[in-house]
Amino acid sequence: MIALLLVSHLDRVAAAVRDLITELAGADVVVGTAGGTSGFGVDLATIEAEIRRLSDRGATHIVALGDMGSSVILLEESACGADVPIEVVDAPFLEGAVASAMVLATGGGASEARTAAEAAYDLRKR
Amino acid sequence: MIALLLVSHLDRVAAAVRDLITELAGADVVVGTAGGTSGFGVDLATIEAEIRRLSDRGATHIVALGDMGSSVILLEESACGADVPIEVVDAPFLEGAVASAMVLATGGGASEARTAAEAAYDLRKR
Amino acid sequence: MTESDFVALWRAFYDKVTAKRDELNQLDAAIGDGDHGTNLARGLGRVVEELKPSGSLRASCRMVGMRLLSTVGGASGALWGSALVSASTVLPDEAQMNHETALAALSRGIDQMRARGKAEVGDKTMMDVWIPAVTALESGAPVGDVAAQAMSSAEATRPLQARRGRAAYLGSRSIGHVDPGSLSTALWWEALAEVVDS
Amino acid sequence: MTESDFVALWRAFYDKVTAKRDELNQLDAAIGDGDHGTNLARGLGRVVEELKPSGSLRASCRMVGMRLLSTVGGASGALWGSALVSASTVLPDEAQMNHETALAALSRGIDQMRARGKAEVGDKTMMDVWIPAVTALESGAPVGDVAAQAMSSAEATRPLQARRGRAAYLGSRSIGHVDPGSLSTALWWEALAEVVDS
Ligand SMILES: Nc1ncnc2c1ncn2[C@@H]1O[C@H](COP(=O)(O)OP(=O)(O)O)[C@@H](O)[C@H]1O
Ligand SMILES: Nc1ncnc2c1ncn2[C@@H]1O[C@H](COP(=O)(O)OP(=O)(O)O)[C@@H](O)[C@H]1O
Ligand SMILES: [Mg+2]
Ligand SMILES: [Mg+2]
Ligand SMILES: [Mg+2]
Ligand SMILES: [Mg+2]
Repeated sequence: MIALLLVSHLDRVAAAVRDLITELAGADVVVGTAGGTSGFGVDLATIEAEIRRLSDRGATHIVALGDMGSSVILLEESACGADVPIEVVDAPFLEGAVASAMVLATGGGASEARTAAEAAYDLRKR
Repeated sequence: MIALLLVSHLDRVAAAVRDLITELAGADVVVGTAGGTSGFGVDLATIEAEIRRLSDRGATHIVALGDMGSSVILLEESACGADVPIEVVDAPFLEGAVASAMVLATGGGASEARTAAEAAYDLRKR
Repeated sequence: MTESDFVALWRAFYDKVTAKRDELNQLDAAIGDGDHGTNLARGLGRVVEELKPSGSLRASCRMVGMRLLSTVGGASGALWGSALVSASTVLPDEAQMNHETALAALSRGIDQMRARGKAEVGDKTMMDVWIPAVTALESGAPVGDVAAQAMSSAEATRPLQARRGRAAYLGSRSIGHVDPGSLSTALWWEALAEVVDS
Repeated sequence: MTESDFVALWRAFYDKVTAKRDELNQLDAAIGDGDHGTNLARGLGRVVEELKPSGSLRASCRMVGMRLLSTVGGASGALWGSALVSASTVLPDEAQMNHETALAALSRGIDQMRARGKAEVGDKTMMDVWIPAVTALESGAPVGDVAAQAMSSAEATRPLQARRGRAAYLGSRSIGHVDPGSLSTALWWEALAEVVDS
């Protein structure tokens, strides 16, 4: 199973975007969230714990998005040590999450989800 | 005073992003939120009510972002009838909100905030 | 067209959408979030509940638009609503209009949809149906023919890759499915043809 | 360099950052979120608390990196942490290293910062200080000169427009302010010069 991982500086940002994409793409897409350490921020241990949790839930591949530069950098750092492959994507957070969830919900794979998230930088809302 | 307006399909998405940008840009930037009507969705009346609330709080100009196409379309619709000028921006939601809040917090005007939000489509996170 | 035709049009459209609600939802599930039938049926349900002859086509059309804008209803509802409010401004404050005025209102409506949605023909949105349909009607085609053509235009969105709307996030994965908003737009033209023919 | 120099380096860096915490925060407030001094001081506070000679420069350097990665600390902390963990892999499992090894570690560290942060000279980030400083050291410049040059490089970020990091969102509004991460990096070089000279 391919899971999404959303990392934000404020825990409720990732949680709210998770709820949004669940509305749009359905509850079949598994979404983990991390961040908001000590109120505001991101750290390695919290991300790694959520990766383990996703892997315990059966994730064999993870597509990961971060809200800001530090989240993306820490995601890449944690991807190095993880025992499940992680696609760290530089994408607009909400739009990339929606795009990759839509791809996963319609049967796409991790690299297609990654491409869709990245391509969200080039799409306009209408 | 120039205010930001964040419109999302799930109320907690806009509220969480508001809290994020308040952490980053400080509490001086006034941010309104709307959306999440009947759980999930956006409608004209809710947006118009929030515009009036911002105007009552002293907003003389509003920079507005939507999470998805329907939010942006409804924002444009409500901008037509509003008695305060509204810059409806097609921008990545979180990144555009961060960018425009940073511009407002450092003394920029509404059109500069708009440009910064739009330009967030062209910037990468690191 | 009289105001009672106008009321009948929305009633017929509502009936068609309700009958195809599941199909519209399924089409949307393939390339979107699966709510297009539900969205339209909910909005139109509110419309048919409230729409009564008021003596003014302008007021009625505006009411339909406002109702769609204020019933939670996705990108399609926002575009329909915006177009109808805009179209209403060229309608007479009377219970009757001629063919020319109806054409002017349609043209005004799709201009507004284009301005708001920024989609053109080929982007795999309902504009793929609206634009050629209005063009055909303007060049004198009978409404029944236009409705049949609208259904073909909807079907012709199948091989396209979406470039506007949330389906665009799917990239090439959007290919091979009919656009739901295009199908519902074709249903509107079918409803119009039925009302005008009868 | 001995392990006690290494410990002294981080202690001296911590002292300098603490002394300039407000200035670093103010620089960051102008083009970012105003937390750079606080972030670094917090992370380095944890580092100096824990950093004791362990007999292994590799282990010590890795510990410093891991501490910075796990202390909530912005883009700068993540990049410093990642660079130090990476640099540690070329350090000896001993309490001493020669100049060549130190250079290799520095070079490894900035390669990692570049890979993670994707910034180059001119983007108005700390790479504007790191890259020319390591190049100067590699071509034989004395550490004191490199530290002085690092401070000039930091000052030289003032007229630049940020192209990486969150300051880039400000566009031309980022012009006219020194990059905070560049100043703190220059402080690290000053600390190194003091430790090496003494
Ligand atoms: N920018 C746009 N311009 C024109 N039509 C659009 C646009 N975006 C979406 N649509 C139409 O709206 C339909 C989807 O409507 P719906 O499912 O009700 O809304 P949502 O996509 O918000 O869930 C699409 O099939 C498409 O025809
Ligand atoms: N992509 C990057 N590459 C190199 N350095 C960066 C990058 N992004 C940010 N920085 C550095 O980090 C500094 C900001 O650090 P800090 O304020 O602690 O983190 P944050 O920006 O997350 O609040 C900037 O002044 C810049 O020198
Ligand atoms: Mg839909
Ligand atoms: Mg929807
Ligand atoms: Mg900062
Ligand atoms: Mg910060």
